[in-house]
Amino acid sequence: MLKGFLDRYLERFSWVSFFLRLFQIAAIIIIVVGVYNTLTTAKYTNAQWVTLVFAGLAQGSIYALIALGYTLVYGILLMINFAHGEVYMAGAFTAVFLANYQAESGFLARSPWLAILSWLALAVVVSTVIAILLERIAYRPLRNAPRLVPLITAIGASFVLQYTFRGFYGTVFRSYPTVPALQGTVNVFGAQVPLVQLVVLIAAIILMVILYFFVDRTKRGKAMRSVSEDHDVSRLMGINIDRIIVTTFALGGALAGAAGIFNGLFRPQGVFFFMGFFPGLKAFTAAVLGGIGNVRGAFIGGLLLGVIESLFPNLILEGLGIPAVNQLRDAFGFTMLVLILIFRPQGIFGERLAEKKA
Amino acid sequence: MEEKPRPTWQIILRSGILGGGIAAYLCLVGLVEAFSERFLIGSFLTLGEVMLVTGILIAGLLTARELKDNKILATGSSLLSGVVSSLPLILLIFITMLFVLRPEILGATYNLRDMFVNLSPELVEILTLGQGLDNLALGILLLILLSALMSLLGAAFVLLPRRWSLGLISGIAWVLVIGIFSDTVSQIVRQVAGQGMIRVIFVNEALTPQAAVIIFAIAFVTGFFSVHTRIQTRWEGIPQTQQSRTRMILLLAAFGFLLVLPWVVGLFLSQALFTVGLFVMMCLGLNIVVGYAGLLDLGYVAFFAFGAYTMGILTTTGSLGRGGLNFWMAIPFCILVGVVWGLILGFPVLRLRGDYLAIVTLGFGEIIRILALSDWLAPFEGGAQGVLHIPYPNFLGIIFDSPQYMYYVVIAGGLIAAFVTIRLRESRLGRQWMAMREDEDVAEAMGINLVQTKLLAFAIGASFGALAGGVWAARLGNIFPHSFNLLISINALAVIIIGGMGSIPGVIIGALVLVGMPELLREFTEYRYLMYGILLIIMMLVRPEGLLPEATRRRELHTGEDENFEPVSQQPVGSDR
Amino acid sequence: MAPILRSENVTKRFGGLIAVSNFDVEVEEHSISAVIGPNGAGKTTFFNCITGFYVPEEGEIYFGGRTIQGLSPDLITKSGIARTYQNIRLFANMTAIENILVGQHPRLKSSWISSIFKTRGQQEEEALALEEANRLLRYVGLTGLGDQLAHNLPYGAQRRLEIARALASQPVLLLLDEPTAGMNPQESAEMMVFIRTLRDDLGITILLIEHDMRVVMGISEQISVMDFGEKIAEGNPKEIQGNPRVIEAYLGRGAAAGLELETRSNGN
Amino acid sequence: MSILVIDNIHTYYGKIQALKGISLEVEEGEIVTLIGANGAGKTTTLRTISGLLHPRFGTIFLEGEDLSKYTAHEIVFKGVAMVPEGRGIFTRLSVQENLDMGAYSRNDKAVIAKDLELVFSLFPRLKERRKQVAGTLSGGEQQMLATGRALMAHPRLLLLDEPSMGLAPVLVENTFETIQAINDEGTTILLVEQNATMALSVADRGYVLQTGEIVLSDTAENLKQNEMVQKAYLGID
Amino acid sequence: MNKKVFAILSLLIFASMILVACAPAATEAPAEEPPAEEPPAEEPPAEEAFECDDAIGCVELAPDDPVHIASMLTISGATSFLGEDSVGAIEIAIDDRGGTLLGRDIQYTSEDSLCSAEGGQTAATKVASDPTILGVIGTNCSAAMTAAMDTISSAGLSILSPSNTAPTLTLDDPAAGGTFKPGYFRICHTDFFQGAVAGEFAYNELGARTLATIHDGSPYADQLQEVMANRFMELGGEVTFQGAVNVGDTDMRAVLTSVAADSPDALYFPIFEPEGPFIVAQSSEIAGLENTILIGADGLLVDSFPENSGPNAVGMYLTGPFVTGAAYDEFLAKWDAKFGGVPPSGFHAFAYDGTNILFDAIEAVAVTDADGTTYVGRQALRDAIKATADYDGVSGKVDCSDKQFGEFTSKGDCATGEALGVFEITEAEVDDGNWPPEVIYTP
Repeated sequence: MLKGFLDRYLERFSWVSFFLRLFQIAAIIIIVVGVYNTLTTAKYTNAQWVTLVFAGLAQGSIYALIALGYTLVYGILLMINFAHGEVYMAGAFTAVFLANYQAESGFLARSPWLAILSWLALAVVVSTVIAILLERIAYRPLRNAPRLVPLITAIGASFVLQYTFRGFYGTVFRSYPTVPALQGTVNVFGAQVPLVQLVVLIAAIILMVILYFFVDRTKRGKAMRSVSEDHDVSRLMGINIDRIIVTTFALGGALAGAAGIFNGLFRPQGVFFFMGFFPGLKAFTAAVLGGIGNVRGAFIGGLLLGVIESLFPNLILEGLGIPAVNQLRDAFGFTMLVLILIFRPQGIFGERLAEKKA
Repeated sequence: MEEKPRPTWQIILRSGILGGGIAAYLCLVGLVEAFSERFLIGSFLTLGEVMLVTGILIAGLLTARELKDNKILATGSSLLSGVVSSLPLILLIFITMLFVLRPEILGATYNLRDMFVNLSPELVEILTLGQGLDNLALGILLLILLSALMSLLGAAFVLLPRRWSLGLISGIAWVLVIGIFSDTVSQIVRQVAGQGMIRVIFVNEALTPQAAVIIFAIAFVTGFFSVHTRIQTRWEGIPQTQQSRTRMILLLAAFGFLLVLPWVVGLFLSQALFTVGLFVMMCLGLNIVVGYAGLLDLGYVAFFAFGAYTMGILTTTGSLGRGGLNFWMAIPFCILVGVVWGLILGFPVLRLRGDYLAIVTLGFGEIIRILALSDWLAPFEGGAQGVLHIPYPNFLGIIFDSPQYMYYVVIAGGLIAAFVTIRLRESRLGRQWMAMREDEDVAEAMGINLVQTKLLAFAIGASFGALAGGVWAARLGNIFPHSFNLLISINALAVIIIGGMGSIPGVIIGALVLVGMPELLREFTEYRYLMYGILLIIMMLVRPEGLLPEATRRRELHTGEDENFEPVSQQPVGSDR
Repeated sequence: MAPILRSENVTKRFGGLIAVSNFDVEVEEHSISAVIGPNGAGKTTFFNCITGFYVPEEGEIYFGGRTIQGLSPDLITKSGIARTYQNIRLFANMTAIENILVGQHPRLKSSWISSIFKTRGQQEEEALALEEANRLLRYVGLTGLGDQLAHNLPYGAQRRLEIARALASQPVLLLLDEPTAGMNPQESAEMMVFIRTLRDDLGITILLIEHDMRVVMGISEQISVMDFGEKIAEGNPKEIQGNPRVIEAYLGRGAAAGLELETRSNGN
Repeated sequence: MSILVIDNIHTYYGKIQALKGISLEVEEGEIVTLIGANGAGKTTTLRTISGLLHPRFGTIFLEGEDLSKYTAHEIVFKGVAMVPEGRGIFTRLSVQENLDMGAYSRNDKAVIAKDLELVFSLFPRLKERRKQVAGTLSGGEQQMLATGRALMAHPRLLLLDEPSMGLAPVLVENTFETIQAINDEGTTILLVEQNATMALSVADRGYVLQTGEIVLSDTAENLKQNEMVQKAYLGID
Repeated sequence: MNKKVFAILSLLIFASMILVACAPAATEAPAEEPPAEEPPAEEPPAEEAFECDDAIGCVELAPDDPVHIASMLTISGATSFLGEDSVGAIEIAIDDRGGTLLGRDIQYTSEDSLCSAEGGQTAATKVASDPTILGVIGTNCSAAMTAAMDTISSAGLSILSPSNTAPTLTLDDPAAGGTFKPGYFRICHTDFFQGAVAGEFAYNELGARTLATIHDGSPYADQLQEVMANRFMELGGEVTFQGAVNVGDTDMRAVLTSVAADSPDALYFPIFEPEGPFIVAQSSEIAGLENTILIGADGLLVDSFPENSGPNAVGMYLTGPFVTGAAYDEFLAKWDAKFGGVPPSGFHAFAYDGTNILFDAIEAVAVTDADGTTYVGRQALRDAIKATADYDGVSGKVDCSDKQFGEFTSKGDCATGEALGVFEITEAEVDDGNWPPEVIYTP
C-alpha cells in the first residue's frame, strides 16, 4: 500500500515543480530575512520610508502611463511596440524647448497652469503624431507577417527615432524649468512629501480613469475590444480596423506624451534623446507584470514597479549585507518580475493566456 | 485593393513633397552638413551633397514610375516634382533666415537653433549652393534648378531603355560605394597592390576624378551588357554533371579564399571579419533557441557574458585569476558554464510563453550585466574594473595576438557550430524543437517531454553563445561589464531574423549585413545607429521572410502572401468543454 | 473483458464553472465507444483530462489497470494513448512525413548526442522510422504527399494525416475528437469504415467524440451522453436512441425518430 | 429583382486558387443555400462577398452596386451582414455589448432599439443574459448571439456560415426554424451549410459547389430529388 | 548527408593545415613590412641614401605625402562630449601650424573608439592597419585604451592620451594590475592625483570628517572614488558609505536616502551627466542631507551642468583639470573663433598639448634625404616623446619621464599634477550661465 503510494508519487514527481517551489520558498525566506534585518537595524526613519514610497509611486505613475501604450497595442496587434519608449521621449524632448522658452519669457511664472497645459498639449501632439507615423510606416505593412518581424522593425524604429531626435535637437542634456507653483511639500502620514509627486500621481490616476471609461463605455472603446478579439469578425461588424488600430496607437502616444511632461515636472533633469529607452523597458516590464493586454494590470503594474524599485533595494537587499544596493535596483526589479511570473505566469491581472488549450 | 489611377498633379505633388521631405529630414538631422566636407570624388562631390539629392532623386523616380507609360508626360512631371521637392528645402532656408540668422526681420525672440541644432549658416550655404544669404534669390534659383535636374536623373533610372538605366545605376552605385567605403577599399588595395596604388585611386579618402571615371565606365559597361545575367544564362546552359563539378571547384576556391582572406584584407578588416564570425557563432546558437524551438530569447547576451567571464577568470594572469589555464584548456569550461547557466536560467521560464518569455529573458540579460558590474560581486570578477590581462591563445608556439589569427579560431568555431546545428536539425531532437515551435500542446501530446526539449534548446544555444564569449574575451585581452549590454542580444536576434529564421546561410548573410556593415561604416559615427535602424525597417518591409529563409518557411510565406490567408490549422481553437 | 480505460467520478472545474462533473465511463478493450452531448457539455475537457492536459480536481482515471491522472501528457502518450483534435492541429510548417516522425517520438530511443556523431544505431533507427512513416502515410492513403507542408494539404488529407500521426506512436487507445467534422455523408461513411478497420486490423481501442449521429450510431458499441458535464445516459446505440432524457436534452424528437428509422433499416 | 449578383469570381489564397469562376444570384426575400464538401469553396464564397477576401477577377453586385471596390467594413454599411463560421462572438464582451457591436455601422438610435427588441423576441434567452460575458454562454446560446448580432446591422442580405455546426441535434431544428423566421421578417439569406438535408428543407434554391466551381443549381425541391446530391450530400444511397 | 559531413570534415582538416602552414610565414610578414628591409632607393642614388636603422621601423614619406596622424576618441554615444572636446583641440593644434609639418600637409584621421574595450580595439586595428600613420591621440576612456594598447604598441605607434585617468595604464608591472605597453603616453593626470586632491580638499579645506561616495559603475568613477576615499581615510576621516548607481538611472532618492542615513559631511560622486544633476537636484528632497557638501569631479565639469542641476548646485564643488595662464586664454579665444563658445569638457588642454608634443617630436626625429623622402623612426619618435621634460604646455608643466607613486613606478605619465583644481559652483553659474566657474583651491 505504502509502496504503491510512493510509486504513484514518484511517477508524478516533477523536478520542475520541485525546484520552482524550492525557489519560491527561498525567495520568500530571503525577502523576509532582508526586511527583518533592515527594519531591526532601524537605519532609516519612518519618514524616510514614506518619502521613498511616494517617490516610487510618482515614478510608477510615469511607468504606468507608458505601460498603457504597450498594453493597448499588445491587446490589439499582439505585438511588442518596442519603440514606444521613443514615443515618450519625442514628446518630452520637444516640449522641453517650449517650457524653457516660457520660463525665460516669464510666462511660466505668470500663469504656471496654462504653461503646463501648453507643454502637455505640445508633448501629446508630438507623441501622438510619432506613434501614428510609426504604425503607418513600420507596422501596418507587416500586419500579417510572422510575429517576430514587427518586433525587428520596432527595434529599428526605436533606433531611428532616437537618432533622429539626437540629430534634430543635439546631444546636450536639457532640463525642464522648475515650476514654483509645484514646489513645497505636503504632510502625509508625518512625512513631508513633495507636492509635485502627489500632483503627478493624481493626474496619472485621472488619465487612467478616463482611459478606462473610454475603453469600457464608448463605442470606439468597445470596438477596440472587439478588434483585440478578432480582426475579421470586427470587420464584419463594420468596424474599420485600420482606424481602430490608429486610434489605439494615438491613445498610447498621447498617454506617453503626458507621461513625458509629468516626468519633466517630477524630475526635470536628463531630457535627451536616450531618455526613453530605459523607461520604455521598465514600462514594458510593468505591462507584463500586470498582465500584458490588460489596461488595469498595466497601471497597477507600473505603480508596483515604481515602488519596488524605489523601496525594495533598501528594504530587502541592504538587510542582507549587500554593498551598493542601488546599483542592483534594475536587477532586483527584474528578479521580482521573474518571481511574480513564477507564481502567476500570466501576470497579476492577466487572463490565463498560459492556460493550456487542448 | 484596386489601384485607382491618381490624377497627375497629385502624383507630382505627392512624390515631390515626399522626396523634398526626405531631403529636409536629412538636413535637419544633420547628415547633409556633417558630411559636407567628406569628399567622394576629388574635391567637387561631397557625401553631404549626395545625401541632399537622394530625396530629390526619389521624387523623380517615384513620379516617373507611376507615369512610365507616357514618357513625355513622365519627364515633364518628374521635372515638376523636382521643383516641388525643392520647396521644403526653400522653406528650411527661410526658417533658418528668419529665426536664426536674421531674427531682426520678424523680431523673433527665440533662436530656433537652440532647438534644431542643424539650422546653421553652413546649412544655408549648402542649400543655396554656396550663395548664402547675400545672394539668396540666385541661391534659391540654383537650388530649384538642381532639384529639377536631379529629379530628371531619378526619372532617367526608370525611363531610359533598360540597358542604359542598368548601366547608369550600376555606374553611379559603384562610384558611390567605392567613394563611401574608400577606407575599406584602400585597406585592401594596400595589401594587394601597395601604397603606390592608393595614391592613384584615392586622394585624401576621396576618389581621384580619373579613378571615378574609370570605375564608372567599367560599372556602366557591366551593367549595360548585363554581364551578370549573361553569366547566369551561360551557367544554366552547362550540363548538369559539369555544373556540379564546377560548383565543387568554386566551393573549394571559395573556401581557400576564406582561408587566405585575413592576409588579403589586412588588420582592420580582419578584425571586422572576426567580429562577424563571432556573431555567426553566437547567432547559430540563438537560432536554435528562437528559430528552431520558437522560444523568444532577448537576453542571449547573458551567455556571451558567462563565456567571456569564464575565459577571463580562468586564464587571466591578473589578481582575479583562478586556475591559470590557457585558452584551449579554458574553452571546454566556457562551454560547460554556458550549458549549466542555460539550464539554470531556462528553468524558471519553462512555464512562460511568448512575450512573457521575451521580457523575462531580457531581464536575465540585464540582471547578469548588472551583477557583473556590481560592487557586490567585484571581489570575484572585477566589478566595474573588469578582468584584465587575459592572455592571447597560443597554438604551437604561435601567439594569436592579432585578429588575423583569431579569425581562424572563429572560423573553426563557426564551422563546428554549423555542423552541430545541421546535425541536430535533422535529428529527432530537431523535430522535437520544431514540433514545439509549431504547437506546444500537441507536441506534448505526441509524447515529447517539453521540459527536457526546452532545456536542451537553452543549453545547446547557450553553449554556442558562451563559446563565442570565451573567444571574444581572449581576443580583447580584457573585459568590462559594460560590453554585455542589451544591444548585443538585439543585434543577434536581428541577425537571425534578417537572415531568415532557422536558416544557417541566412545567419551568415545576416551577420555580414548587420555586423560587418556597421564596422565598415564607422566613419558615420552617431549616424550609424540611424542607418542601422533604417536598414532594419527597410529590410523587413521588403523581405519579411529574411534574406535567405529556410526552405520551408519560404514556401509558407509565399503561399501566405494574401493578406487574409489563414492556414486551416491555425484557426482559433473552439471552446468545447 | 476488463475495461482498458475507466474513469471514476472525474470532476474538472474552471473557476466557478464545473466542466466535467462526477463522470464515470468504462471503455472495453478493442471496442469502439463514443461520448456525445451538446456543445459545451464537457466532452473535449474530458478528453483533455484523459490525456493529461487537465488534472481533474476529483476522481481517478485508470488506464490498463493503473491510475494515470496527474501524469504529464507526454508520459500518458508513452503509456499508449494517442489522440486527434476537433480542429485539426497538425504541425503546420512541417512536412507530412515530419509530422508522422514526430508522432513516432515515444518509440525512438537515440539521443541527441548520437545524432551529432551519426552513430550506426542512430542512423539505423532513423531509417526504420522513415520507413515506418512512409508505411503509415500509405496506410491512410496519402502516398506521395510526404514532402508537402501539412498546411498545404486539403482538409480531408489533413484529417487523415492527423490520424496517421496519432497511430505512429502505436497506441493502445486512440481518442478521436470529431473525426468526421466537416465531412459530407459520403466521406463520413468512408471514415466510419476506416475507423472500424483500425480497430479490426490493429486491435486498437477507440473512443470518439462525434456530433454526426449517423456515424455515432453506426459504429459505436457503447455510447455515453454528456450534458452540463454530467453523464445523463449510457448504453448501446439502441438504448440511447430510446432514452427520453437524451431525446429531450440532446437528440430532439425528430432526429431520434429519423435515427431510429435508419438503424432499423441498417439492421435489416 | 436580384439583390445579389455574382459574376465569375476567382479568389486566391496566395497562389492557391480557391474559387474558379463562381457565378450566382440571390433574389430579394429568398433563402439560397450553398452546399458542397469541405474545401469546395463555400466559406470562401461568403468571405469574398463580405469583403474579407478580394476576388482576383469577377464582379459582385449588390443591388447594382459593385462591391469589389469596398473593404469588409464598408460592405456592412451597404447592408450585408455575415455570421462567420464558428460564430466568432466576442467572448470577453457582454451579450449586450456584442449586440451593440452588431449595430456598429448604424447611428439611428430609435431603429436600433426596435431591432434589439426584435432580436430579443427571436431569442428570449439573450435578453435574460444580456449582462453576462459572452464567453460563458453555451454553444447554442452563442449561435443565437452571433445570429442576433448580425441582425442588429439590419441587413438586407444575411450570410450564414455553418449555423448548425457543432450544435446538438435538438438545437439544429431550432436553428433552422429561426432562419426561416428571420427570412419571414423580410431578410434575404445566403446560407452555407454542411447539413444539406436541413439546408434544403428551408431554402428556396440551392447551388452545389465542388472544388471551387458550381456544378449544379436548381430549386431546393429539385436538388433534393437529384441523384448525385442525394448520394453525396444527403447520405441516401 | 554523408557527403556533407565529409565535406565539412575535409574542410576542417584543410583549415588546420593551412593554419599551421600559414602561421610562421605570417609572423614574418610584419617584419617584412618596414621599408628598412628593402633598400628604399634602387635607382642610382645621387647621394648616399638614408638607411633606416630604427628598432621598430621607419615611416617613409614620399615627397608629396602628407604627415598623417590619427585620433581614437569617443565621438559617438553618450560620452561624445569628451571626444568633441579633444577633437577640437587637435584641430586647433593643427591650425596653429598652418596645417603643415615638415613642409607637408598634415592629414588627420579621426577614429571612433567609443568608450568601450571592443570599440578601442577595433579602432586600434584600424589605425594600426594604416602604415602611414605616425602617431595617435587617444583614447578618452581607459577601458578603450586597455584593449587598444597592445595593438597600438605592437604596430610601433605612439599614442598620447588626453583623458585616460586609470592608474593601471601606466604601470608596467602586471602583478600590480599594470597594463602598460611601450608607446603609450598620458598627458592628463591619473586618478592618483585627482583622487588625492579631492580627498585633501574635503578633509583639510572643508573640514569634513565623514564622507560618502557614489560611483556609476564606470571603471573611471569606481577607481576615482576609491582613491579619494583611501586618501580621505589616510588623513584620518571616516568613510560612511560607498554606493553606486547605474548609468541610465533617473531616480536617485533611494541611494541618497542610504547616504542620508549617516548624514556625512561630504558626498563625492565622480560621475557624468545626466546622473550627476539628478543627484544634485534630488538631494534637496532627502532629509538628512541638509549639511552634506556635494563634490563632483571632472565628468561634471560641463557647461550645461549648473543649469541642469538647478539651484541646489549652488555651493557645491567640482574637482577637475584646471589650466590657466595667458596661453590658455589664447587657446580659448581660438576655440571660440573656430567653434563658438567654450569647450564641452575639461580635457582639451591635454589634447592640445599632446598634439603639439607629438608634432615637436616628429619634427625632431624626421630625416629627409636628398630625393625629398622623409623618414621618421618609430622608436626614435617614442624616445623623443619620452624625452619631453619641462615642456611648458597650456596644461602646465609636462614631463614624460618615469614617475614614482608610492610603491608603483609609472611609465609614460606626462602629467605632473599641476593642472588640477577645485571649482566652486555659485549663483553666477546656475543663474547667469557663467562658465567655467571659479577655482578656489589648487594643490
